[in-house]
Amino acid sequence: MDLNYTPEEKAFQLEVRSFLKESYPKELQDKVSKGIALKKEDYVRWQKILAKQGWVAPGWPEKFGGPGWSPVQKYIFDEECGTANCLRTVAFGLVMLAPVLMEFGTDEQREKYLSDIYNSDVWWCQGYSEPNSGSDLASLQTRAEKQGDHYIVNGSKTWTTHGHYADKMFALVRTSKEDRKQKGISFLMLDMKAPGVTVDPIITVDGMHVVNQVFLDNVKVPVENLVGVEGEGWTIAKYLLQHERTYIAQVPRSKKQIERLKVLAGKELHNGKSLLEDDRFRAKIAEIEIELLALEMTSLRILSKMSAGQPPGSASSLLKVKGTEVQQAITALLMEATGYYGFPYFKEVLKEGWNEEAVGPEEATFLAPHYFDWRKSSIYGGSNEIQKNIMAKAVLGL
Amino acid sequence: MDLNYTPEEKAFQLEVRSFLKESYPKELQDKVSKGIALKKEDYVRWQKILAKQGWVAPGWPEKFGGPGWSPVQKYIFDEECGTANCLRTVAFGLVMLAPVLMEFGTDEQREKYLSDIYNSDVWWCQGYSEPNSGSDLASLQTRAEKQGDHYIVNGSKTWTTHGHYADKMFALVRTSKEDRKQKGISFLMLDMKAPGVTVDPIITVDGMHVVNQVFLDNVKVPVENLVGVEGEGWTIAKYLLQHERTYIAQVPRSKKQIERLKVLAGKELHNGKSLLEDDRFRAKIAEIEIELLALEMTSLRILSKMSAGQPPGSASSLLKVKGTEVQQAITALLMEATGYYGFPYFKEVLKEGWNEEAVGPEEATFLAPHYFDWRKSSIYGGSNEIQKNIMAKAVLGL
Amino acid sequence: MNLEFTEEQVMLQDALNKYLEKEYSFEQRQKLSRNGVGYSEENWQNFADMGLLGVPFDEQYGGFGFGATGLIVVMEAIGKGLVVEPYLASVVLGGQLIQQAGSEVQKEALIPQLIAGELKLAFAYVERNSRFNLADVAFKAEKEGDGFRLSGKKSVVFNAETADKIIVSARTAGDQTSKEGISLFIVDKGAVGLSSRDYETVDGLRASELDFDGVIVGADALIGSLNEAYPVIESVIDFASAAICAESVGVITQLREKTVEYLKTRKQFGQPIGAFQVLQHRTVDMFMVEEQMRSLAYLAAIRVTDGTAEERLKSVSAAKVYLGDARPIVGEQSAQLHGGIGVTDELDVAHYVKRLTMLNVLFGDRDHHMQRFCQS
Amino acid sequence: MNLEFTEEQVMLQDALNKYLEKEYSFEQRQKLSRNGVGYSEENWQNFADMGLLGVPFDEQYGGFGFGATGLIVVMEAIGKGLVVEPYLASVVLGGQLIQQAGSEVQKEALIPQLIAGELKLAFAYVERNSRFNLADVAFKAEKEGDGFRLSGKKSVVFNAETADKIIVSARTAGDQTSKEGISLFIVDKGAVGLSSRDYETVDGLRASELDFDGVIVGADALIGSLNEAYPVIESVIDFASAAICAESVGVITQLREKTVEYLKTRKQFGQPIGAFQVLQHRTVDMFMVEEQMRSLAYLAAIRVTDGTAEERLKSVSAAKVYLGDARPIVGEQSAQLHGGIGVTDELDVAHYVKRLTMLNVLFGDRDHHMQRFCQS
Repeated sequence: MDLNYTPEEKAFQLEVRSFLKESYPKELQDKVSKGIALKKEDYVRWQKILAKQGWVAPGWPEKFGGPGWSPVQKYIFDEECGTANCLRTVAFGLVMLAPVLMEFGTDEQREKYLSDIYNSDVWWCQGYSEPNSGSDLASLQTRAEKQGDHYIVNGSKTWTTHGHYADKMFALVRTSKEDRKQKGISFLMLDMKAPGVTVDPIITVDGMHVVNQVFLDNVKVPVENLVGVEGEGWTIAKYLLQHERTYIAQVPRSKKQIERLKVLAGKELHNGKSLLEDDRFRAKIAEIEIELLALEMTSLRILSKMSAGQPPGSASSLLKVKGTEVQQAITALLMEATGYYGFPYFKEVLKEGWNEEAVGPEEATFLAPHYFDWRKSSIYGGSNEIQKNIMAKAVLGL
Repeated sequence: MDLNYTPEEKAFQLEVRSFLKESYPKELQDKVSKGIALKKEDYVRWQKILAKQGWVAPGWPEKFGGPGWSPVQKYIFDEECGTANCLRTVAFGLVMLAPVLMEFGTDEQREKYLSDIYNSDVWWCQGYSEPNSGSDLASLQTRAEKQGDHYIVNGSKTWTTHGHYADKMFALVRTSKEDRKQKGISFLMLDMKAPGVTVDPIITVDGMHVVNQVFLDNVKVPVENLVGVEGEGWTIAKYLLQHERTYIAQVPRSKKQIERLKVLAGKELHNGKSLLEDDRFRAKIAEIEIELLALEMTSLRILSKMSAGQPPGSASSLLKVKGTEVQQAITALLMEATGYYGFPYFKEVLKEGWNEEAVGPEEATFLAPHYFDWRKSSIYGGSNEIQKNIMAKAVLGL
Repeated sequence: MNLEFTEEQVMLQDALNKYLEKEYSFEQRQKLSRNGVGYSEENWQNFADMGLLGVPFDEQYGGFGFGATGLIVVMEAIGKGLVVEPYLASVVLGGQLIQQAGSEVQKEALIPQLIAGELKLAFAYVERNSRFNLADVAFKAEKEGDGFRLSGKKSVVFNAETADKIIVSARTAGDQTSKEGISLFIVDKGAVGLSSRDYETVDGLRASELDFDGVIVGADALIGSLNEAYPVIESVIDFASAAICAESVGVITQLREKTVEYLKTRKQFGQPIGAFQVLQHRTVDMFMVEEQMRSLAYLAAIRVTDGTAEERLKSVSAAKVYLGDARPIVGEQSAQLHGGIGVTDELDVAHYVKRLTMLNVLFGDRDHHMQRFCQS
Repeated sequence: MNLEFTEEQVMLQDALNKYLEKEYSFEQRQKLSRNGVGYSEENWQNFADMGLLGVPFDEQYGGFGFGATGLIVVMEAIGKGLVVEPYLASVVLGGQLIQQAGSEVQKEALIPQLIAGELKLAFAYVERNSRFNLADVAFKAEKEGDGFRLSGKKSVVFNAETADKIIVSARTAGDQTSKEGISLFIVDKGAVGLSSRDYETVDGLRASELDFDGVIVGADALIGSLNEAYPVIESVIDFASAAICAESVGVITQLREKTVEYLKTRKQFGQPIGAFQVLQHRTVDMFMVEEQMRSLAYLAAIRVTDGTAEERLKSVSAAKVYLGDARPIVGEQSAQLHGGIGVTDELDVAHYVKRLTMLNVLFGDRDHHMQRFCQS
């Protein structure tokens, strides 16, 4: 056992580091570090730079344009991106749809969609959840009826992140009614500009507009937009969810947030000492640091098993639960650190070009709304309760 | 709202206090404060003194020999007994069987048993749990078959506290097989000296013998020992369990244990300071103190409602859960306070007359075993999980 | 010993609950919260007419003389209704400062006006670096002729925007964190040199940053004795802390009830999600916190009324520590159990969660009160 | 980067597991634990024959040179089997003190004997008031001729009863809590003036109180440099802490597996109790703690082998803090989920719970390591 990098791994680390230093735009770094709301063009800009370098899709096999990295290299890349305050690439195309197309799509579909995803020329969104099917995803009710060479899709999808940015949606729809609700579900790709698609904003607790409800009213989808076999979309759904969950853990981002927390707690004074010198507050940070240290090592152990050819198994559920618990705990301490300055609520602070003086510590203005908003992380991607059900079944055989 | 005692309540408090000062034997006080194992004769001795004073059964109606106290007086009495390190009266006869006989028994049964209970002339034990029915009490399998003017009882009871001291047992037995398992259960009183009764000790994790398994092999029980209606013992069981649960909360005992913890933590040194001066350890004590403060006030609020004629309702479950959580948390901190001195394991320390020097702090020798043993409190009297099920159903209507 | 409300208190509670049921739907509350000043002047006058504004004041000034325990019934209802009117700022904080430290002249001049709803107060005591330490006062008051000259800034002053007068804590002697040398002054909101930056708070109220640029006040602006305001401030903040603990009981009760209701109606996997034992036990945890929090809120109210200083400190801090525990067990879990809609702006639950969370911060968070509990 | 065991390590693990399966049922373990000396000399010799006693030692003295990471496989198995043989006392603590601080002569004389099972050591470092502070040493060693005179008491010295030699920390200069001025001495168990009071420990091991009443030792009894033993002691205790964290992983794994098994077989309300979601999620919590604890134990083992002093401190304390969390989540819950039988002496589960709990105390509890983590 050895956590030290090999000389090759060290060289790779330096390569990534110097690339990020040269190519990651300063404006984006500022926005991310200050927590300013990111726009569609910010994501596209950075993804295009990564694409040019050949690094936008570390998870893709080489034959589709992936860089052919070892698990340790992927870990190093994530780590360095975290340290450099890089914005995260948008998962819907790169991390979710693309692997599905590689595994279940036709050659035509791969040809048609993968390069647009790789080059950020098409923005995808996800059509999974519905108002009446949250944790019980398989109970979804959006119908797709085949009429000639089209499906006619009716229903509604919700919690559609960046639905208002998206050009296309991949969605789970019901193509037939069967005895088991998991049967008869199909995986379709549809055009967000098609007639019958309406996107309604959902304002979240922080006052922001990120998610949407999408109404699908007699939307025509060509049959060639079906991925995999009709009625067997549930297999694809499960495949995709495991990818999503691992993506949700976000260890490097949490490490960065702990740094931010320590900076803030180091500045905020209480009875002449900084909060960071306060035993109670320091211990609460330490608890998170220790959980995160364990989580990072658990991720590495899983990586190590994967290098040796073993599947990650239900580990993705553990990563999701612990990863989001850590993220949420950090948002709580960031809010606590601000004390009374959690009260002032300036939505404008997240907008570019807002130049007014902050009330209280400069970085504190949006920490309370962020804490409230981040409650979502233990709900999305399959609630943490669902993850524990999955673990109980799979890992414990209960 | 007023927490101050009225002049009458104050006078009563002084009366109790001076009675305890005069009449509570010094030897018993020593034993309780040092945590030395109590014997049967200790209990009997103290209960007889209380009986003589007319105070052994505060919960009994006056017509059966109760003192006719108001809820506040009962609270004051408990409080003073706790402060004086009194041993608790044994519940089986006084708190559990007696109210059952008053509510469900015949005049003959009341006449025959109540005064022996009052005067501690007969020691009762409880025959509820069985090896295969713990949380699911109603699934009990001990059978009682009527043959002429006797029941013939076969089966086994377990976790029988002080079964080896007991003269008699009240037990739940199955007198007929019905569609619902709660039906066909009867409440019988049997003689522990009767042929066919065998008491096997169960040694608990602390190495002590307090509980037993009791085997019942063709034990003959006269039909007049049936309490209430044959087959309707479940109603009695539930009635009795509510009494037991309130008894389990033990707020005054926990207050006393916190005092003990503070004394110990005040003496144990760490880096030149006492543990009580250590922010972390102090905060852990405070968390328990605060929960206990709340629990005491909740008990008072329930008392206040009961004075106004309202039933306690599912509050008994809340008292049981919170009461035992507090008790367990205290045992954990007592153990933690001893540091390395949790290791030495001298069973002899609990025996009277053990005069060897302690290893480590004098009162610390049995604190780790006590911590392990006290795990039982969230299991007995209906596990805390069962209590939460009860609360979910009753309080929340789920 | 007696833990019941008086008949008068129960009647008041009924009247208030009836009023709020009728006039204070969540939609109406949201409108008021976002109408610019953050509440309704009409509601305020109705509160005055109901006698609500007189609850904690002595009878000789026209109050009900109910004290902190009587205030429980009002504050629980305020919590249940997410009421945005400046009751805490004006009646509880401002009113208690006058009641506890004001001269006979000040009391007679101000309290009847307060009770009538004709005067609104706000209390400015937070500073940029004071966090929860009430003795950390850099704001200066210097003698100027017969009166004083006030200079400095105060932060997060609730409802200062619409207050007629501001009561402000100022250093008149001693070091920045000394308990000696703090004094209280009452200042007209329109005083020359007093400017404010007003904003919405995350829980739907309004607060302000105040800047006193050499504001001149007369000798009669002093409330209580010069340099000796600290014990008054501590006592009033404890009084107000007991009040918001009662408010939190109302918030917690609503969250528990709304969550149970949702668990009964929301169906997943072919059954109401309330059929899942894990979720059942979470709501039981909420219920237990609710009952224990209610107990501690009552205890705190009793102790700020008739306890010794140590009893007051200990019981208020105990309640505030427990409120800290309610944040995850009731607040976070209410959002979690509602799933996605629990984090939308549209649903009332999110706003109850916000209020519960911020009540935790107000007058000192869990860490602060844990320290105070351990030291007292 | 590489997180796999070597082939040799895997083979050793298999051999040990096979041996324990055959020779180390719970009933056998209980007999050994209560046989008076607390373990089996036969097992000890078999361990020696398997090469187990040489795992952490350098190859030049006849060891495997596996270091702390190689020790994981042994310690996990020891945890799984609740092994009572004095591996920790003799091989890990005693052995590492010699390995890290001994002179060439001492190493050559002692390590091969240790590996062969012919020599057993014990380490005496706890004192009545030292709690977890390794620098708090009142035990005195004074110059006496060429050698030293040792006076004082040591507490809770594991397996001192059957050790051939005791290594003891003593103050040779400085104040009672100074990190400077501590030295290590090795003393024959039978030395004149050394008496012991031996006892059973609550987790089924044996320990002793040692009384050194002016024990005379030669100059060659000194291990390492005079007055400079503190860094060695700290490093060895960290090494041993990493080892017991690996042991705890074995204990936790057993508790999780036994609890899951019980949940599958115990029936209540007409179904296995494992059908209850609340109990399912508790076992999932155990599983997550197990995986995270394994990660931290591995990390600690890696860092005590090749880390900087700060990395070593931080990773060992992180693992020990987490072990503190395992006490309620795995230990207490295992007992709870087993119901009544979980607190009986008869069932193995109670004894795994005891060991897990006491591993938490050994070398410093959660509070101690939390403080150390925050300060490093």
